[in-house]
Amino acid sequence: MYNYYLVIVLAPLLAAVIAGLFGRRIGRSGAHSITIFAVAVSTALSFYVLYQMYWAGAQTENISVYTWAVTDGLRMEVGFLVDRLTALMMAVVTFVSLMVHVYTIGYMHDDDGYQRFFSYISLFTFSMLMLVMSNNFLQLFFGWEAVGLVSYLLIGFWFKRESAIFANLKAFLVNRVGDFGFILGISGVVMFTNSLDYAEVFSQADAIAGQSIEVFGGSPWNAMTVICILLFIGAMGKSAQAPLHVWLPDSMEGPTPISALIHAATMVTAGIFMVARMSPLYELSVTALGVVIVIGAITAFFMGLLGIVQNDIKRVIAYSTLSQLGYMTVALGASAYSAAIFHLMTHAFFKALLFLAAGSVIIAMHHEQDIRKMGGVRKYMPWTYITALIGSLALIGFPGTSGFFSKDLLIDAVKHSHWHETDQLIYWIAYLSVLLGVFVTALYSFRMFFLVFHGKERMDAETKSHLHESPWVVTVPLVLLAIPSAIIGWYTVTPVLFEGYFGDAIAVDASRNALAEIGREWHGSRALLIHSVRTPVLWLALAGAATAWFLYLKRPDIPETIKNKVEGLYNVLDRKYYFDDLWIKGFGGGGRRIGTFLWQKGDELLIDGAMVNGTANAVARLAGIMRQLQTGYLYTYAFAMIIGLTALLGWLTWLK
Amino acid sequence: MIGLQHYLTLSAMLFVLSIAGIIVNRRNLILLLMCIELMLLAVNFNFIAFSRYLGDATGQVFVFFILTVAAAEAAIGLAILVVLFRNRRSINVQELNTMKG
Amino acid sequence: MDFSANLLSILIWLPIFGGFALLAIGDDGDAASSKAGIMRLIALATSMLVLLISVGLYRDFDSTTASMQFVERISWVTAIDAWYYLGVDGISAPLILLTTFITPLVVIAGWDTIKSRPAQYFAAFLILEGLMIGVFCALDGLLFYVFWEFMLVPMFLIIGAWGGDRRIYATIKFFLYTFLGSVLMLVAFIYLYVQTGSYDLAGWMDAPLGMTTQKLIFIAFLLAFAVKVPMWPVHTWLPDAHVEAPTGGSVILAAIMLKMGGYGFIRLSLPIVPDGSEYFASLMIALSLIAVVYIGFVALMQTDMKKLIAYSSIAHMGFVTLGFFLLWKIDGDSGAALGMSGGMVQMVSHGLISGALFLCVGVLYDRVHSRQIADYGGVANTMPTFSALFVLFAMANAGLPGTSGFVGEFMVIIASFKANFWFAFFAATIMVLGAAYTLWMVKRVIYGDIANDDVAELSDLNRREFIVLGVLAISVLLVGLWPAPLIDMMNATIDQLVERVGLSKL
Amino acid sequence: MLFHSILFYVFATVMIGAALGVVFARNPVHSVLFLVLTFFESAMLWLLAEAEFLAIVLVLVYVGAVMVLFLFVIMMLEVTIEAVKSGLVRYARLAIVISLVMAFQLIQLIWFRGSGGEISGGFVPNPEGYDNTKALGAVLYTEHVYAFEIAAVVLLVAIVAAITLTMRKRPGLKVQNIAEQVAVRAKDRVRIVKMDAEKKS
Amino acid sequence: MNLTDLLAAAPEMTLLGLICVVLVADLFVEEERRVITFWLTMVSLAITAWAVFETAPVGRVLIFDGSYVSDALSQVLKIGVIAAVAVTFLYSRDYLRANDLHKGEFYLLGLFGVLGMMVMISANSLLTMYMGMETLALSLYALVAIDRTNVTSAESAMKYFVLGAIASGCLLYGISWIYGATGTIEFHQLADRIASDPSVNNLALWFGLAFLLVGIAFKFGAVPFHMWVPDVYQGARSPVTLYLGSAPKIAALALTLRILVDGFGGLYGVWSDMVMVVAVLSLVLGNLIAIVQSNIKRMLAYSTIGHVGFILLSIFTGTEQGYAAALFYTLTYVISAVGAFGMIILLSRRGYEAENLSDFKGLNARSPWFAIIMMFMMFSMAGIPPFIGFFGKLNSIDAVLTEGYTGLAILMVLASVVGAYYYLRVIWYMYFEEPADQAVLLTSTDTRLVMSLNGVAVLALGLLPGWLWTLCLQVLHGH
Repeated sequence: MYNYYLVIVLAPLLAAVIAGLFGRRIGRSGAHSITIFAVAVSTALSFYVLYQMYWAGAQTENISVYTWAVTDGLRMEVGFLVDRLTALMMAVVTFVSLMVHVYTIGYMHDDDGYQRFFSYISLFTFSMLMLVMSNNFLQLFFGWEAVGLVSYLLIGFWFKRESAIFANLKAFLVNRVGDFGFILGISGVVMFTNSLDYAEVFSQADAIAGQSIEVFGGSPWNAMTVICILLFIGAMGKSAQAPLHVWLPDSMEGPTPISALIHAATMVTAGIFMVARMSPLYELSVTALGVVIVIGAITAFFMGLLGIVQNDIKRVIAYSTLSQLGYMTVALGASAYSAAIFHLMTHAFFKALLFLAAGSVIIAMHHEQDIRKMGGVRKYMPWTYITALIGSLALIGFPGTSGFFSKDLLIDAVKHSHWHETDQLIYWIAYLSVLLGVFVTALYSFRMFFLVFHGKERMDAETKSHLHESPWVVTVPLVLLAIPSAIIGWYTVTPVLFEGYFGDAIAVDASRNALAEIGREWHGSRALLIHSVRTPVLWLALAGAATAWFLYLKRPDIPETIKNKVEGLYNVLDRKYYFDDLWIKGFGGGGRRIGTFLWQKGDELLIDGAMVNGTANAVARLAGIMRQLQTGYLYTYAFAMIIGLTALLGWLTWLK
Repeated sequence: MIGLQHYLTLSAMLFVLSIAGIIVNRRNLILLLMCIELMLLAVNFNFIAFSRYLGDATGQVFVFFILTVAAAEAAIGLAILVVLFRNRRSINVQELNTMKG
Repeated sequence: MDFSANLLSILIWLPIFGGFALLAIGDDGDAASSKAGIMRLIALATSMLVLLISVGLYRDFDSTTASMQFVERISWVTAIDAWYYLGVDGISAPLILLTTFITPLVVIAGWDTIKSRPAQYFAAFLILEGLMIGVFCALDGLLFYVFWEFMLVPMFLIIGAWGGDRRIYATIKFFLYTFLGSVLMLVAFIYLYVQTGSYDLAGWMDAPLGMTTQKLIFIAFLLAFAVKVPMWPVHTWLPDAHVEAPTGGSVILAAIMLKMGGYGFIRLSLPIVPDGSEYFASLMIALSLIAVVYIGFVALMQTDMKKLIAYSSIAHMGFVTLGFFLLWKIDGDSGAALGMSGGMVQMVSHGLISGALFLCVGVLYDRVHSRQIADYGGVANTMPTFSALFVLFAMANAGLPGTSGFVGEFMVIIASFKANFWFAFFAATIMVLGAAYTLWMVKRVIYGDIANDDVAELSDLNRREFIVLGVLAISVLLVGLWPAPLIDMMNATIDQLVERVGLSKL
Repeated sequence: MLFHSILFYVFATVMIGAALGVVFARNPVHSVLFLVLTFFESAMLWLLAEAEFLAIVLVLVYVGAVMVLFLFVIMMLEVTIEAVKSGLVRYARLAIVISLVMAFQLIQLIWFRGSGGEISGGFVPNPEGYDNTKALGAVLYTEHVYAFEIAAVVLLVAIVAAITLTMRKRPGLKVQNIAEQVAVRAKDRVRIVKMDAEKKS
Repeated sequence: MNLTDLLAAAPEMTLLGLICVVLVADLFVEEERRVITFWLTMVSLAITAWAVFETAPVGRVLIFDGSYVSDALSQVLKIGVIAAVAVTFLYSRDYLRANDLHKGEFYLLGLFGVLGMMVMISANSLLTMYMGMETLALSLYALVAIDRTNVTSAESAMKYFVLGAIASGCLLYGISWIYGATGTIEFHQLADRIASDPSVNNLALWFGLAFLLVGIAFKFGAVPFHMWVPDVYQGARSPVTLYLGSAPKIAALALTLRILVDGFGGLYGVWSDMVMVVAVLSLVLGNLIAIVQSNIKRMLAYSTIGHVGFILLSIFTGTEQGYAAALFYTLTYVISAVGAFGMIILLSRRGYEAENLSDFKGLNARSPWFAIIMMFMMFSMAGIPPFIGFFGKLNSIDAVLTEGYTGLAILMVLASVVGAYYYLRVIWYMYFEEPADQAVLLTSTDTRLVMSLNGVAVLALGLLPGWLWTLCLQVLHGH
């Protein structure tokens, strides 16, 4: 298996290097052939691994590839930990990546940076695989940052656009804020275990939890809490949890395929994956879980609200992604890691699908992304329409779709979580957020859907004349993604959530195992489907969709009225709760002001001006004064001698 | 009783006077040369007094050499003075400051 | 060929003699003459030869022992018991290799960009190379000082003769600043000589010294090394010197000369005055962290690329001193060596990265004759290869894992967390600040639409530039992906050092 | 003894007065003459101290040669009497203060701090048959012969120096060069220049 | 005393005889063949040097009733003086010829100066010392004024003369007090007297010592008795400055060592503090004022004052090591100074004195080799290793630190830093500026050769300073 893993990881890397360095030589077709081939190989092998893991009963493998460095008793290695969690992630990542690769042929057809783009996405695949397959924190961090790098490069892919390069810088820096916490978290792990290896760390987890660390003088904190919160800060950055979410909407400046791949399906879920992977640690700190669930709840609900007021097709989906990531985080906080991962998987399919569909529309609209200028596209683009509908239904959790299973169970898990007993406040925050979030999700999803595909054709005549269905390289991936979006939940929900698919990859304390509780009354997918009509979730979703229908198709004048009525609220939403202002003006501007102050007042005025040049000038001035003594007159010279002599004599006479 | 101290006192007065003359003199260089002669005279006084007091001839021999050297010195000093005068048509001390600082 | 008997001497003197040979032959002051062409070849050949020989150093280096290797010891100034005493251990060997590695690149980088007096230019670099290797090899205090101090001279001339508009201010400031720092070290050296009767560094390490003495010696060392590193607040010479220096000068300055400070701390301060070091450790850590945070903010606002990189150097070198002085703040038996190795790795890595960044700026400067960020924009449009490499180095500067910039920072942050949460907290701000100033520069220089006619006319890297930057890129990645060979080299030495420093002399 | 004292004080007073005259006389010629007087008086005082040889030498060498040289130079250089610049008065006062301080230090040394009477008291009378000149001569060419030789060198230096500095060929002085006159040839005397008849335009 | 005893004084006698030969021969040498005088002079110096070698004594020889001493110290110093003066003459020759100053008197007075210095070096009594000093001083006065048509030369000669006379007056006054207090003027007897008779150690003797110090400090040019130095260095023609700035420092060192160490070693407690104050003032003031100079001769004059601070501080320590350091410093300083002033001469042309810093602009472009040599000199003076000047400073600081004066050591190095600035200025003019003047440097082969040797010596001695330091230690052993 070891060789398979290596091939899985290295094939995309090799392809990326070839496409990147020799892109000009191998040409466009060369570039996409080689990368697609490499990713296809990875995908195939990943599925083989998944097969081996789940069906053939292969054991968890923990392999060291090479020793990165050893010093001071700390082994830093590169290696693979392949268990069912990893295998699932690998399959999802490579599959979506493959779809996106294919899709890109069509989407980026006219772009100058064609080879570069393929190189980047292959590189991304490599990085993401490194992240999920890691068996230690160092490599995790490597993958973590590497996907960040590729994200940075891809958001700024169209580097001539000012907004794109602003967005990529912002994305990287905000991620770095998360990584700041993340690396501190890793440091904390090393501090207490002197190891970076997952297995080693997890085996010592109890020991960490027994220790404390002084962060603020005098009040020792539980070490595990500190570490978990620090690690979660990293996750907040990568998985765009409030308040570190601000980069994700802006990242839509990148080409749509990467919005699908990176900013919806895979990279942004790295944080979720990480927390799940760290479940043996998180389970030992209820405080940290509390933080996780609250942050997730806030993100899930409030980011969803923002989706309602967005007019950019990709931004709507982006906010939806934020909101869904919030859902997953809530699940993590509720100790329902499996539910989070399950939602992660379904979300990867349907959100990638939605993005690609949006991309398809965008190509057709000649890179017009404003949904107010669309409408009625349905008849021009049937395939896109159908797949987008499937995606949207999955997103709102329409019964039977993959999203239905994952979301319904996620909400159920929250409902049954231990927080109900341990902390009512957190419980209600989380539960209400996810519940009301269903309505909001449906509302913005179908708002977008209706505005794009139904209603009046608001685009200009020029665009309309060229409107047609996308080529097969676009639609085939859509279809291939639509299939799992629609059906995968049906088949996988039972094994993943209730039959212990993850085994010991995910550890849940028995007292907090909400899924187990649900599992006791689990009767299979069909039962859930039937049961769903009795839960508020379905009705909330339908209500949301209906509201969207009413407001945007039936009475398109109402939204405007509402907007004017509650202008204050609208502004808050329109300005995204002023988070951008906080980051850009507050931290960015503040940092620059501090920088200017330290530079000009500290460095130039005080250190260089007063101290360095001040000393030099003082010496020079002193020298200037001293030279005045040398008057040129003989009698002064004689006088100096006599004064010197008198001084010597005086010293001898009176002092000696 | 006139003794060593009296001579030394005289010598000291001459010495200080010559020094005062050198510093205070604002007029011409010749006066400086003369003050130097005065200074040497003071030195000679000291030597003679000590020589007499110690009953040792060395002091007086020293004076003898000082006189010789002083004469040579005066010759060179005056020669330089002459050179200076030829160049500048002046031997005013206050004008002797083209180099300073 | 087997040079190992006096390998170090060859490494030191070969480039120096090569440099003097260049000076003796001269170049008619004209870069276009055929004579100047031969000069360049000689310079390149010499530096490459040194590099080849230094491979022997790497090959024969025994990383299992902490004792000095390749030792040469010849009587020098008998009357004051000063010896021509050379040797390397795990601390100095990587830095020597760094030196021999960077110098040929600098020679190539200056190939046809130096228009006036090329022979002198290359001679200065060769001589400088020999001197720098000498500093890293010297095991005799006086010899160390001779190399240390004379090193200033070629650099002084390089900045002054081939520098920018304010070169004289910068170079004088550079010289006097560093000279001021090092003369006090000389006083400390002589004091130690008076105490021990010899200039043997090992003897100094064993010498019993009182607390007050140790404090004073530490301060004297501190001034010398802090200026070189440079640490806040004695760093202001560096931006000036870098801005005005020619590209090669900046590269050597950043890549190697700054390492002298760190090397001095680890070679001299820590083992000779362990208690003094302990006494001042908190101060050192505070200054290092100030360097990271304060300088990070200052770097953010720079409008001149070289200045920005210079400030970033200061911030990164803060990690070196931070790593070295964590020892006493860490309870328990591990972590100190981690910090120290981290500092050492950071030195090597910073040498590669900052050198590469300065070369990149040099590439731009050669074409546009401006270092102002505002004069650029959209360089990626006209110089794709260059931009790719530049972004790579920028990322390395921002400490991206997989590049060498990450390794040292990672190790030091981990070690500082063991010491104190807040040390790690402030140290880790470089994750954000380092990325902020580096990438903001990248955004303004590389990305965007073509900003002006100058940028529109840019031509991409020529073969020579590509080789230089490519080699550096490979090495940055290599160290980042597999730092084990580098770290293995120093493990034994650092372990021994930690043990030695941990023992009080009182 | 009293007579001796009276003589001492008289000579001393005159000498100091003359010395003051040297320093403060406005006319340099007066200064020189005051200096001559000073030397005379000191010669007298040296006689009182039984240093006859030096007293005579002082008069002969100094008054007879050196002072005359001074006078000669003053006359030759036509030195004028110049006014003192007013701005320097304050400075001069300071100079006098310093001189007084030094005088005070010396007086204190001579009269009060002479370390237990080492330098106080009168002169011991010379033994019978003491001959100052003979005594000097006895040591001058034995003990001090080296210095004596160097004194000769000093004088030689003075000669060389004085000649180097002051001897010059006067520009106005016309001297025949016989050799040149003899060696002259016709073509050196007459130069025939070939010229065009008229200028070309 | 027999003739073999007199042999100890053979160098001086030889030189005096040769001077007379040169003096007479010069009378018969025509203007355009003056170079004959030059070569005669060089031969004279060579013979004298040979005589010094030949008469090298074992231990210490006293002759002329103790007024002359010959020991290892005197040998070394004499060789130093002769070598310095020989190089001086060589550097000066072309300049003098170009400026119509090529007179036999220059060499003659120079030789008289050498004689005076040798007398000083071998003096063992205050009288001999005084006579030697005067021989030297009178020669120097005349040399400074040797360009009779030059206004500044005359002015500086006058200043030098008047101040020098005052200094020697003070010195004499001091000698008279010392004589009065101890009844002797011979150094060894003085030392004995001070050691054996505590009553001698009184204020009168101290006063004498103080006055004596004025004389010594004047010769060295130490603050506040330094005021003549800049004016005379600047005003004199460059060859004279070169002469003045090199060998007489060695003589001044001899003066100091003989008087303070041989004679007044027992009164260390009295003179050390005075020497220290003077030295510190020199160190600070010299280096400070040199910063603001634009005339390089004047700048070097102030720098000399700073160097004197180092020398005096080494002597201040009162240890053999310190004295040896002073000797080492002086010798090495002279080597650098000869080169530096020599370079000024080489750059000068007919009617043009290259004495402003700006005259060094772009020297590197005009003559890289000379630029390098000058750079070596400057770095040596600034105390940058591995040039010889560094080891001078090292030994000085070592001596000072050995005695535990950490503060002084720090002051010394700080002064070096200030000093480095103005030396760097010369280098910056040479290397970083464009030449203002493209005239080709014409130098004769022998000058070029010696100048090169001079430059190499500064480096080579710096790389291998051991033997010279050992020599200095040996020479001063027992003092």
